[in-house]
Amino acid sequence: MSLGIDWVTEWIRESARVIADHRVELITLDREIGDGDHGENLDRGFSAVIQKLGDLPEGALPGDALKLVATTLISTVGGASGPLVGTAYLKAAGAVGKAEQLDGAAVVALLTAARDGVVLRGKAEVGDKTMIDAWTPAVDAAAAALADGADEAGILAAAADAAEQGAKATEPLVARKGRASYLGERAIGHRDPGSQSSALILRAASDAAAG
Amino acid sequence: MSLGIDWVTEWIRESARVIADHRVELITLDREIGDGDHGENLDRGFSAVIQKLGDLPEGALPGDALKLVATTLISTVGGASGPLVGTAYLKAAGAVGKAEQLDGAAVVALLTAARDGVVLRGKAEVGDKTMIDAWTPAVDAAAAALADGADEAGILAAAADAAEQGAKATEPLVARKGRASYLGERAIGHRDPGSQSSALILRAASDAAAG
Amino acid sequence: MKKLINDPKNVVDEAARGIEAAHGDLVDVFYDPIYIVRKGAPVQGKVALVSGGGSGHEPLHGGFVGFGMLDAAVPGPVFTSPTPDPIVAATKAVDGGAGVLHIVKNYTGDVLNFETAADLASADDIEVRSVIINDDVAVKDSLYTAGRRGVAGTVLVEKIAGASAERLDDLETVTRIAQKVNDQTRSMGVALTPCVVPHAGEPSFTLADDEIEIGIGIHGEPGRERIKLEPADAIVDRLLGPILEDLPFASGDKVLLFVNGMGGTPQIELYIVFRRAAEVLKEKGVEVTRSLVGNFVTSLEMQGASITVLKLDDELTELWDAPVQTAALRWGR
Amino acid sequence: MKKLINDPKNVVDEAARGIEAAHGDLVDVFYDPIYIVRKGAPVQGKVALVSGGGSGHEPLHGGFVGFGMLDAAVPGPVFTSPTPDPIVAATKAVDGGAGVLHIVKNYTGDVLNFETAADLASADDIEVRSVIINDDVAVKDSLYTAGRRGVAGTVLVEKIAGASAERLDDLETVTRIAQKVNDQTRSMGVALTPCVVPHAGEPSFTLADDEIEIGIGIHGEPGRERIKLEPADAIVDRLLGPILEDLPFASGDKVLLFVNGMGGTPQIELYIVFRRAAEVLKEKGVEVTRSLVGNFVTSLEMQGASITVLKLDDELTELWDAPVQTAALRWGR
Ligand SMILES: Nc1ncnc2c1ncn2[C@@H]1O[C@H](COP(=O)(O)OP(=O)(O)O)[C@@H](O)[C@H]1O
Ligand SMILES: Nc1ncnc2c1ncn2[C@@H]1O[C@H](COP(=O)(O)OP(=O)(O)O)[C@@H](O)[C@H]1O
Ligand SMILES: [Mg+2]
Ligand SMILES: [Mg+2]
Ligand SMILES: [Mg+2]
Ligand SMILES: [Mg+2]
Repeated sequence: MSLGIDWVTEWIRESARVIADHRVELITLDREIGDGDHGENLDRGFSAVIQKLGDLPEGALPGDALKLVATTLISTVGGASGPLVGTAYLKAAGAVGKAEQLDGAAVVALLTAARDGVVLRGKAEVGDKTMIDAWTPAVDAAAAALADGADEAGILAAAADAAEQGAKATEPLVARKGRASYLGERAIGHRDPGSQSSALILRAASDAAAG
Repeated sequence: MSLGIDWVTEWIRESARVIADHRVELITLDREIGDGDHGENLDRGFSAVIQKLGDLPEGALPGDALKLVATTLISTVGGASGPLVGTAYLKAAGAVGKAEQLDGAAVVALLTAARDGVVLRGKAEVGDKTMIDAWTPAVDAAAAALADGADEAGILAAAADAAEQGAKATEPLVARKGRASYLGERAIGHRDPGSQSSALILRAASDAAAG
Repeated sequence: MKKLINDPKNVVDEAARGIEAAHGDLVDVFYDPIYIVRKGAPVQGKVALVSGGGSGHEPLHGGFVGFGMLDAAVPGPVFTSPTPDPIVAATKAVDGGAGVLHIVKNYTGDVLNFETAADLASADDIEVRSVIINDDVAVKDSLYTAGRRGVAGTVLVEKIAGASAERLDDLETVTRIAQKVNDQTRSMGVALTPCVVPHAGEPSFTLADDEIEIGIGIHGEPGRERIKLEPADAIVDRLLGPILEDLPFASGDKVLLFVNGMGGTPQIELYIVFRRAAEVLKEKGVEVTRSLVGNFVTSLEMQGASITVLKLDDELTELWDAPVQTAALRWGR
Repeated sequence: MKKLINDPKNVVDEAARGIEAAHGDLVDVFYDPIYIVRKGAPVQGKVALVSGGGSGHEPLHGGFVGFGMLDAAVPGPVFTSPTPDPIVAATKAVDGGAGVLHIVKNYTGDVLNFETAADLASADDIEVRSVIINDDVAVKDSLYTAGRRGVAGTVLVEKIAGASAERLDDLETVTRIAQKVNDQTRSMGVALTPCVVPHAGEPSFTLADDEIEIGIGIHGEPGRERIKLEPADAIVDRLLGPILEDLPFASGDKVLLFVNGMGGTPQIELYIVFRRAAEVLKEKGVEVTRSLVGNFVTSLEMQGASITVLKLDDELTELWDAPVQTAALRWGR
């Protein structure tokens, strides 16, 4: 029961929905330790993605959809998160290549490539209080679930759970990348908005596989 | 028991004291229907007058002291009230001339000249919601008291009472002169700051004569 | 009250010292009494322009002293007309023998103090004329009030009359031109928030979180009406309506459109206002041939803006375009 | 939130239309994507300067497009870096064959988006160099952060590098000069009040009635410390201390002193700040030979100011003095 284009497009639609629903929450998180635009940025981007989704030709592959998300986010989000999240989808598209169906190993490869894309552009490490703090635990949990014999839905659920925990775990941290790094100690006690949005997007991936 | 230079200097000192004491109240009145500087303006002026009062030579006449107040207010108060109140003292000085002692008629002449000075510069009539609404009733009451045979202290007390009532009576008015005129109906319910300060100054004159 | 000041009593003096430190190439600053004169003044044979009024409207007037504009500016205390003394001193300092024009905003205090100063300067054989600026159409029924107020249009008068003086027009001509600019200029403003006079320490008026004041004066004097917040375009329409009706401006007119910030308004908003104002003028067939956008006649930190429209002709356009070199307005040199 | 806007989503577009209406003599404005280019661009054989970043800092950058300064400005959404698309479009629109310099403020978003844009433009055979502006000394321990931020010093880089390009210096020279200005510039700011991003609708941070934020960033990012309100002179000393130590500036140095308003500060306060800063520099034997005061790099309606000091030499002074003709900075023509 591998995942195909329907899963990818549902993932995208579900991402757009949850980002819109959590727009204000993400803005608030970013206002506390950043500049208050993260929810607006991603909502603008995913709204544009939804607009473009209709352009996908009949028989489009998962990689085509992921690339569409990438280029649309890069050209509409701006800020730090635009290039970072955009690159994540771009590298994810590269990882799935021309595959029509993604098995568990392909899903893990997709997530790993996405995370690596963010690191390539942003050079953040775990503990820097960035979206990487959601992505890296998610990738690790996905790989572990694959090793434990979980199916695609199980892998994505493990990733989403770990991402949520990772986002929560940014709260006590001092930031070393992005705008929040200017706050020093004062960032302590606030959740990183990018880690939170990443957790939402990964939960959307899981929900799309389960639903 | 006519009034001499001691009364004039005590009037000046008492005026400076009450203006300082009511500085915030006058600012507040002016903030409501003007630009919030009336108390500051007069306080600056009367503080300067007090500074200069020591320069008065031994044997100075009432007219000399009034002229000193006039020129000092004109050159330190600014705004609308500076030239208006300054001119009041200038004309008052002219009215008392070289007199050493002022009897009841001279006091009434002094107040009348002062009021006429304000009208000369500001062209306000009673009911325009300006300091004239304190001055004109005060002058009228002073003249009536003189006619009734009151002494100088009685004349000044009548003037002060009438000025206070006049100031209060500005509350229901629409202003036709000064900054408050821009408010139209919205000036209704607020006391004119200049009428209030005039009442304070006239009460100071009375207190100085009584004390 | 949060302000970048030391003692409220020293605000004007310390700002003058800042102006001297920053613009010592353009102006000389005198203290006690305080006034600011153009470097090298008096210019012999040139009509001198003197303006002034309460402080808190910066860059008006000190920022407009220099080549092609004012010869002297006399700042009073915040929102309070200066007394005659510094006006007389400034008038004498810049008189170059061709007479002095006083540019006075129409407020009782300014008018009375400049009047006295003009009398005193005349007594010293300086020929002084005055032009009273009253461009604010927000004041209705001006027969029953102190009359229309002088607001942002003052800058346009100072620039254009300054250019006239700079080309050595005589006092009569400079006065005529200043009067003409005033007569062809109409303004109206809006406040979103009040301002705080330093010595008062509290807002000059209060507005609810969803209220704005249409027709505000530059000292926070209330205006025509207090209404609920509206979109910028609707507000612009409310300001522009009375302006256009008043002159009236007509299809085919060429105008200078000036959107002025009250001090606390983000510049991005001034451009949104300019956009709508230009759009409306275009619809009415009025052609915007010159423009000015920015904080020129402010009310401390007040948020809001005013719109000013000046009907241009060749004479005024040429003088507007002439070189000017001041701290706040500069081109052509 | 009270603002002179229509729909928060249209703020940048509508302001761009206002800029076009007001400054059509200086710039051309393109929409979808939005960017602003110098009238008559590209100038063949001239290095082109492109800058940009989030909106809300006006007049930065659109107000600095014109002769002797920027060839193009790319405004992103409020406080959000533009995406690569408009940067690429602007870069192509102004390339006159001598290469393009990107002037980028050091924020993760700006750096990443300009980086991508530069890659894409290079792929189209346009030679692109970048200078990253990071003049803000408020950020300590920049090894453990995203690095120092680009703040008000950006204007000085744009002006001076713009003059270098205008005299037809080659890309390498223009880049060197831009880098040199950045390297010799230090800034630090203070906020008295927060700003409100239109789409957020609420203040970017909160400060108690008696609190100020020392070391504020231009997007309302917190700074070094939050302290009780102090007199202006004490605040100036807090800002100037880290600036002077950092380069370090030394007795005998000639500098440009720039006091920048954050958007909501009365200009009279900026001069009070300038006065004290000039005083302190004088005490230290540092000579202020050039100055700039005003709202140039703002944070919407934030109240506060920043101080910038640039160490001058003959090369930089000559380029600073060279003619410039933009909406917000103009002299010499
Ligand atoms: N160098 C980086 N690497 C990874 N993530 C980063 C980096 N810098 C910032 N981020 C993420 O970007 C988020 C902020 O995104 P956003 O608010 O949209 O952009 P901006 O900071 O430009 O306003 C942060 O919460 C953080 O998770
Ligand atoms: N034309 C006038 N005639 C008489 N009094 C006037 C006139 N105009 C203004 N005033 C008085 O001046 C007072 C305001 O003085 P003040 O606040 O010191 O000056 P300003 O209005 O210039 O700020 C008013 O309350 C009013 O009583
Ligand atoms: Mg952000
Ligand atoms: Mg007043
Ligand atoms: Mg006043
Ligand atoms: Mg941002």
